[in-house]
Amino acid sequence: MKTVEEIKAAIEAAVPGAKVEIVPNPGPSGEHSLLLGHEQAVEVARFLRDDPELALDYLSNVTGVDWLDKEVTEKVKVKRQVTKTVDGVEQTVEETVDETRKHVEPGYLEAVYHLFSMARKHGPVVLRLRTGNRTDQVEVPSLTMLWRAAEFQEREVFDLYGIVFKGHPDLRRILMWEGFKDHPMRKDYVEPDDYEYEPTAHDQVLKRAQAHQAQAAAMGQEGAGAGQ
Amino acid sequence: MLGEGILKGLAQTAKNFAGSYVSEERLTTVQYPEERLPVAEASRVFPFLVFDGSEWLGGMRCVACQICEKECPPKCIYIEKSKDKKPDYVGKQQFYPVRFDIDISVCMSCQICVEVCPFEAIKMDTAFELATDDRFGGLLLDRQQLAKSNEYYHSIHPTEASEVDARLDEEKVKAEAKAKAAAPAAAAKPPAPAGGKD
Amino acid sequence: MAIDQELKIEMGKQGVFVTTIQELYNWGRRSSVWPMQFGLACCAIEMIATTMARYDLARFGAEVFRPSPRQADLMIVAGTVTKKMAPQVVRLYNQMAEPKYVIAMGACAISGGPFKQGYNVLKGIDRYMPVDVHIPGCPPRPEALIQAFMTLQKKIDSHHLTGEGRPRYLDPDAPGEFKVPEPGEHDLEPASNQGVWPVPVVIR
Amino acid sequence: MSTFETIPESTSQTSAEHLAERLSKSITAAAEADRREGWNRPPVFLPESENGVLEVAMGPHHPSTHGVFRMDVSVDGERVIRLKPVFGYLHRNHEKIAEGTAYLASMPYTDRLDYFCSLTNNWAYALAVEKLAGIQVPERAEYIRVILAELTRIQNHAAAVGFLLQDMGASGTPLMYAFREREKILDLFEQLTGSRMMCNYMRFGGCRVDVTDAWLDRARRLVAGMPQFVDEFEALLTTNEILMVRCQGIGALKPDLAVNAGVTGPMLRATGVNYDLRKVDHYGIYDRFKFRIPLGDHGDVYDRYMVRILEIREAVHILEQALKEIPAGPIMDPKTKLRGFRPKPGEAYGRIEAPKGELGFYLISDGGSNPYRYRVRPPSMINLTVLEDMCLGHNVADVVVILGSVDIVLGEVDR
Repeated sequence: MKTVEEIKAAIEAAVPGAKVEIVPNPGPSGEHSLLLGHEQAVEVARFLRDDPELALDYLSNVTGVDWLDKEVTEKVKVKRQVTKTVDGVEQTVEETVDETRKHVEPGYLEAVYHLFSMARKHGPVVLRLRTGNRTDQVEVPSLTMLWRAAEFQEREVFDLYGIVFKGHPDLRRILMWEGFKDHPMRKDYVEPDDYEYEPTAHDQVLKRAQAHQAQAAAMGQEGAGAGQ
Repeated sequence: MLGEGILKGLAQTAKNFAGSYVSEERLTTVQYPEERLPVAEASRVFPFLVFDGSEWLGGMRCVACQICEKECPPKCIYIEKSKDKKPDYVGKQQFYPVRFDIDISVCMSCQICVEVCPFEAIKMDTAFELATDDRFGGLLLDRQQLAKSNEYYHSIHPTEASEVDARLDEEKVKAEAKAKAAAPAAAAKPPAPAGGKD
Repeated sequence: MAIDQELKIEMGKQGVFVTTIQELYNWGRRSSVWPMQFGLACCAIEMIATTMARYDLARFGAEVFRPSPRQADLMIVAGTVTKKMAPQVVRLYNQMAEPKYVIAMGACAISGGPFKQGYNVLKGIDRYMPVDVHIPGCPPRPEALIQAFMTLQKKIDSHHLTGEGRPRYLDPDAPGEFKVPEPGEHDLEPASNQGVWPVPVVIR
Repeated sequence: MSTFETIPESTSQTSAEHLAERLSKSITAAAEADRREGWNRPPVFLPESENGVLEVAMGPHHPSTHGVFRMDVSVDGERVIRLKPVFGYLHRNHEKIAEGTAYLASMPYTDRLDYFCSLTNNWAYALAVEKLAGIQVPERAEYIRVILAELTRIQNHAAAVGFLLQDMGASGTPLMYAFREREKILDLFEQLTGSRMMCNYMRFGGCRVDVTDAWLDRARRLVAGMPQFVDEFEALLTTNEILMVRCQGIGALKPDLAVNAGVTGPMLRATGVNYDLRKVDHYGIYDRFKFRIPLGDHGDVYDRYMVRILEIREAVHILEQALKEIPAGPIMDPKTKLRGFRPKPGEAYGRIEAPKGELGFYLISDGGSNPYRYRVRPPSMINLTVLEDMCLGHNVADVVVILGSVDIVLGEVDR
């Protein structure tokens, strides 16, 4: 099978203007992936499916990944003009000062597709699509029209991660009920406080049980069904 | 011929029905409360704590290291460590659990607590007849209910228990040899704090 | 009113059988408990295995598994009850005719079990309806289900027709139906039925 | 003092008409979308009947759906014109829980995915982690894995056929035959792993306990008796006219649609596509054994049934070879730690041929003790993608049979 670099070159030759980036995988499995731009994603995917040499006719796995906002601290050397008194004369001297800067790298949601070829029996080719951020720009193009296998899996990603697949014919919640508001697989999802009798609670479970009991005690006897 | 397949199938069932009167193979029903299947040696249901000797608290192997509590996938173990120490099977002073609860209404019988235990203290029981109508009282086992003797362990998992015993004996011999080797050294150097090597 | 046991045995030897209405009634009840054919998860497979030739639950009068709640006496909650499924389970329970019994089979049905910390898992079916017998295990062996079934039969045998010891279905004040929870925006509403779920406090 | 609501008289349309209109609109829209995008789907049947269309919710409590599964079916008379599966009634957050616990602690949870085949689930997860961390598995452990996986395949297929027949109305008998054999295999599992169903046996880099010679002898005896069971099972079923009438030509699936929809396992092979991961990926040591891949012709329910029966026979062949050749040696990679297992950052997708299809695990590690992302690719769920395509135009009674032939387990569909 072609390497990722060759596939990238083939895509760029076949689909003009396609944005493809290689995301390296440092692990021993060595399954590097291709990050696609949104505009040409469907075209690129169609090429991958129909190209006789690649013939990636089988979409095995679709999933979402949640990458949280990352706070990055870096030390930057900054040149600054400082007024100093040197030998009794006031002078403006340039000085290099170390400064710590913090900035937040915005998180994003990611849809990962694993493609294989049933005709030529090779694979996997991993495709990735990223959203702009985690709150309002959560759209990525859907690949359901090319591989029906994505139909339920994209719905599941929508349900659990909140990625909106543009062009999906039937984008509804699949695992949780209609009317559920959250996206529970996100890393910052907060579970509802449905307290359970925890006779062996410790660590996080104990903290949650204690928080619940404190809350129930604060609310008084009315809401403290579990406190009785 | 239409219906041949059906007749063939019916002949098969008839064979099995008639056969059930003569062949053990075809009569599979186990008349449960009166007649029981032999319990497999590797069988596991819920964990219990092994103790040596006759006194359950004195001989308890558990040293309250809390590894099983951390590794338990559904978090159904709760341990409180003691303040004081008691000697364990090699005579070393160790902590013991003042509280050791297992919530068997949560336990998934996965045996990971047994695998991670470095002291051979927690093992899997084979008793499964635990149905109760008391959820909050009947399904939370404390350390006394969990404590079972080494003899009991031998009776349910004979092979495994003998292996464990052999291993523990070996450790004990080693520990004694070490203690013997340490004793003259300690005698030679009296200013060293007594018992510090422990 | 109890009969002297020795007298009863003595008379039985003579060919005279004596019983009380209560005993007869309980005997009838316990000898034909028909479970509902209702599986949720892993434990349902062990439940099916129990009804198969090797363990044969039919020997205890649980001859047929009825698909309809209207024809069943016993609900074996076999498996994880999720929040999406809980309203349906409670509704099925409400649709069963009295007298009705519930066995919570396996860790998940009792307390949520290993999946207890999940966001979509109901932490025990006894939040919404009363449970008669709990079987711990994940999943319990088929023999354990049979033993639970015998426990239930013993429990039925100990019922009184009147007075304090009478079961829920003979008590006109006790509720026979329970509120079906509604799926809300974040969780089921209510999170538990008051009065069904008395929870002891564990203080650490 | 009536508490019933009165129906306003101005409603000219009956509810059935209204329903039919709404439905035909939605179907036309769906067909339109299909044409636009060139989906390969069978033609949509538009409601023509005067009787109107009936919407039936089959499930989640339904005797013949395999657990808590719901199908919203629209029927025109007896004919199915629309079918939407509804999942999630057994969604128990396997992935979320796994992302919060150590790698090892997820192993017993994988048992509960597809609760018929805990050992193949164990293997798929172990394989993914081994790929993620670059662990080698000793030879003997690979043999044990193959033996257990093939035994799992036999008991799963036997039970699947039994349940299919149960759905078809053959209440009890075939299922009893299947469970009789299954119990024998479960006894073997219990003797080795300690539990009948939830084995929790495989570890990263090997297996938990070694098999004894006595166990292997018992397994050999069981495998020797297996062809006789399959013959008996086939005599009971294969040429049965009722079964043939109910199965042949029902729920046919075209190979190109099956490939496009990601269908795997016996369902895919019943359509004639030769794709078995045991031959394609050569995972484990499958390339050492001689076995054939049974393929179907029409892709209908009967072909799926036949493929399963033939796969049992092939599994017996593999078992005979594996039980003969199993070498002595260690069963665990000595370098792998049980506690405090932390793979290097990276990601891996490991997949095996589970009895139901391709079972994959996708893991992302950030170097911590928990996986950052843990995803299960459930074959049963993705095989259901084509459920509607298979059922359209058939009778309601056939829907149950078609669903039975897909062989789903809800623990895996919803996770």
